[in-house]
Amino acid sequence: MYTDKVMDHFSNPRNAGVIENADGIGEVGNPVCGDMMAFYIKVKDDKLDDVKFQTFGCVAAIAVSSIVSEMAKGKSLKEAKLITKKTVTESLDGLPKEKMHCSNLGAEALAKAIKDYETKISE
Amino acid sequence: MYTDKVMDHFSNPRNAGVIENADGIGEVGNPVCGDMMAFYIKVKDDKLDDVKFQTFGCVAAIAVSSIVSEMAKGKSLKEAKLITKKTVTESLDGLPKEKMHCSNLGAEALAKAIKDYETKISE
Amino acid sequence: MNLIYMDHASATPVREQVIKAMVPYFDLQFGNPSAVYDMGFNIKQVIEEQRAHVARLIGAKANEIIFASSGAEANNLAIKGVALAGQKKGKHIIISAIEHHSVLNSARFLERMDFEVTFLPVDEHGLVDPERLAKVIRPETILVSVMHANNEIGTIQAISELSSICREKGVIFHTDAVASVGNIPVDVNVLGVDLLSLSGISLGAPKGTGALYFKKNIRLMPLIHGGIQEMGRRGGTENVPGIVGLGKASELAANEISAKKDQLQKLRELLVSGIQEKIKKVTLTGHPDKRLPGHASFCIEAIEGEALIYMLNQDGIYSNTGSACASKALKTSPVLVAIGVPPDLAQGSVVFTMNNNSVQEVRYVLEKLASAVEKLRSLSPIWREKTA
Amino acid sequence: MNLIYMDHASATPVREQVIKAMVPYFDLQFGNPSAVYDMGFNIKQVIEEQRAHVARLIGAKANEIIFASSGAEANNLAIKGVALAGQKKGKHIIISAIEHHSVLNSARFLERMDFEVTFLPVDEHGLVDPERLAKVIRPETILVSVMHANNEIGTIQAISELSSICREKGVIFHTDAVASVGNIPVDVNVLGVDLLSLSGISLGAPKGTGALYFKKNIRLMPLIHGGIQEMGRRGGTENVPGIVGLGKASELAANEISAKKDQLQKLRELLVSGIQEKIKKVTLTGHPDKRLPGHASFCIEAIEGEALIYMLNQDGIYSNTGSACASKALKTSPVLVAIGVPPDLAQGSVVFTMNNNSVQEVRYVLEKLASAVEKLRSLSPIWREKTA
Ligand SMILES: Cc1ncc(COP(=O)(O)O)c(C=O)c1O
Ligand SMILES: Cc1ncc(COP(=O)(O)O)c(C=O)c1O
Repeated sequence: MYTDKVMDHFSNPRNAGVIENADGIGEVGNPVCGDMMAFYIKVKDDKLDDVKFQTFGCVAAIAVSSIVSEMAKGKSLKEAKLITKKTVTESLDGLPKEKMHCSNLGAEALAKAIKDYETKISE
Repeated sequence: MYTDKVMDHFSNPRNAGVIENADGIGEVGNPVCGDMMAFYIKVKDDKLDDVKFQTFGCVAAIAVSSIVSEMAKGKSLKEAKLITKKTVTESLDGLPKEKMHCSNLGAEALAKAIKDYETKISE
Repeated sequence: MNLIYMDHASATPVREQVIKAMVPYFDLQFGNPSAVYDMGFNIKQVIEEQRAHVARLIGAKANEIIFASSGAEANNLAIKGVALAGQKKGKHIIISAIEHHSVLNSARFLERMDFEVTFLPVDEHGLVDPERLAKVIRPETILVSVMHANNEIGTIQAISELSSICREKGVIFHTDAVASVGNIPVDVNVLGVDLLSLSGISLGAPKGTGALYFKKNIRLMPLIHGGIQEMGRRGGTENVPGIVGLGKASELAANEISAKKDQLQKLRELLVSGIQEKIKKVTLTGHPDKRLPGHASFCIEAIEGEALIYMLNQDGIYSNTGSACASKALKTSPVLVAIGVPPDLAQGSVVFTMNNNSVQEVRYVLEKLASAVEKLRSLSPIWREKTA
Repeated sequence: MNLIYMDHASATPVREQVIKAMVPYFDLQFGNPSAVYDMGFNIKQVIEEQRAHVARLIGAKANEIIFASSGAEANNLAIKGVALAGQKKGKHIIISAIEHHSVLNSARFLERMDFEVTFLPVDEHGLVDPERLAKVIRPETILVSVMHANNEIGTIQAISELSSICREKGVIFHTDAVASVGNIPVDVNVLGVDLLSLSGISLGAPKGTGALYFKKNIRLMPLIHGGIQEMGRRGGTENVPGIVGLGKASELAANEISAKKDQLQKLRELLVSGIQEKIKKVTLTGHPDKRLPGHASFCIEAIEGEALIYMLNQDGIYSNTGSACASKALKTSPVLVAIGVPPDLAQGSVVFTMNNNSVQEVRYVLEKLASAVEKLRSLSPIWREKTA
């Protein structure tokens, strides 16, 4: 059902965990629906110096979170904003159709975290 | 489906054929329904000196005719009248339920032939 | 005694290759195809491969195939499924007078659900007249079902003509192709049908398997309600070994079917001409050439079919009959009635359906049939009348 | 890696003895059981022998058994068949809130046919309250269906209490015993039911087999219309190898089932107590002891079931879940909703159903499950909240 890439990220998730004192936090989904993700970012020189995530959800949700964190880490905020459901799906060599919608929330959570950071610094 | 006895009488029918100048003839059934039997008898000293039959019909109909002819041959008319569906079925070690009604016409045809004979001689 | 099997319309043996393909799905790959873990997923994939094999055999796409537990179930799903899903549009359906019981009794069921059913008569060869069909279609007609080939008399209908009439009038067309798929090339696009039923029994696949082809836009009320199996159109855990058997048999048939036709036709011609030569007063039922290549059916005067089948059985020959005595309902075959065979002649029905048979077998059958008929006729009071 | 199968509620492997019994009916004895000649008749006899085996397993008579192509079909035949045959008496039926999809969606179908359906709630252990049932029965109620054991939570209902209420009121009672037959002794007389469904999937018989028990006086509208097969109650050529498989498996089960219970219960207790010891915040779903002996089901906080199943799969363990993500419909299990499990907790559902498993296997599962849960919780934002 899942691609090898998905299974790899599910089995060995990159950047799992919490950043205490994160510069930005983004949360999407909720456990009632079955998928919930939290992204934590540390920003330095407009770059994502560190990215971590926590995910409650299925194989797809965990793999999506993991690959998003990997794709984002080290990128400029601008570049990171270009990460979309589509590029995430491609990087995972595809996702089952029924999983496209609700488990593929990683890019959204990351974007929320960046927004959170931007809101904070603009204050 | 059929007992060995039925199969034996079907495969080697006894007394098949016609008696030319029969003393009595009995016909029952009709080919539209699928079963039709004709019995021919020769009577001597109130005994069935010869019995023959012709049957259009299924395995059961043929076996029934054959065994009825065998049961009747040599019997007195009075004895022959005691041949019934039930005794025929028993002599064949049983018949399939759905065949009891329409294929088991041998006793009836024989009775008709005897009646035919009795009517003729009483005229 | 060597057994000669000439009842392929009733059942076909499953080939060793097909059995071999099936067996691992009993014990090694036994998981439920809906299961989340790898064994379940792998089996689900295998089912989808089989769906593609079945689709390819009839020129369809894999997602247009629903697996079923028999040809009868496929027919029920088609007839009731289309009717119950489409009843808002109208409650009139049309079927031919020579449909299989599973179509006929589905239609009778719909009558109890306040549908109206028109039974299309057939001519003496069993053919439906397209003009007649065109005339009985009404605005409220939602479904027409005419079988592709008839199992009792072998007649092959002009399905593409019939279906094109329905297409023009916006009426859904179903064909029961149980007797044809596996015996002749069948292509849903050439036939122009919206739904088509097939069964493992004619395909060298196991009994208890079948499939319904349905065009993607056709709305179907499930017959067996349940979970998400078969795209939500048929509940119940899939008969995985059966599906593998049907898929493998379809794959084999797809490769072999064109070659088979000529050989079967030759056997049939030998059988038909031989019987007509050796036996007096015998009628070929069905169409003389618009018929299944391996299918030869007759009515033989003055004898009864069950007795004949038993006599042939004693000579090691397996064949079939539509005689009343051989049917559990003790009723003359409605197909023979529909083509106008008189009831007494209909009793003498005998049907040979060939597949992997040989010329020698046909010769043997001819010989034994002639003597069986002779023997039965010698017993028959009607034969005497006839010859008297 | 050794594979540990703990999903016996979804499918069971077919034993070699059973496969051996089936195989001849693919190619050697391949005839149609309706055929008139000896091969057909012999096969018909074999079917009747299997009917007797299945009947004996549940204390029924052979002529009270109809073969079906799955448990789902048996359920559809029971629910729709009784309702459509009895609708003149009334159009109200009652089913429990935790029925299998095949019962639930058959009832939903009847709603479209203008029937009214009452869904009986269950308590937190999944039990139907007999008093509550008594209250919702009306004069126009014609059928009550409550499953014997639930496949997701293992709860066994007090069927004889429920059925006796129905008997008093003259209402037909059906039970879906797919999850119980094969796991515990089941006797239709003890249960007091009018109809009972069973499936090959729980019996070590092939998928795509099942049977419906029905008391002789029960009127049933066929689901699959057709010929005279199955006493006119189910059309279609019989799945002879499948029936032989179901019969053989029933024969084996009848001899083994009493002995199995204790051993399975021990395994279950080991699994349940081990999980409760090793894992925090875990709830046993279903009834603590009125449950199938080999059935252990849980909801584990702060993790999601599909992910857990995959992780166990990587350790060679096959188990099941009722989580929304694992269902193709992406909906939380209606059974877990019905017993009042909060939706977020319901995501962490995991189900182990054991059969020929060993103590070592249970120990291995305990170890791997604990580490999988730990790993998933370490990823989980909710777990952090909980422990924070
Ligand atoms: C309780 C219950 N009823 C019915 C069924 C349906 O049986 P089958 O899978 O044979 O269609 C199942 C199958 O999982 C079940 O668990
Ligand atoms: C023309 C036709 N349709 C349907 C069927 C039913 O198929 P099955 O036996 O698989 O139920 C048959 C079977 O004999 C058939 O000949």
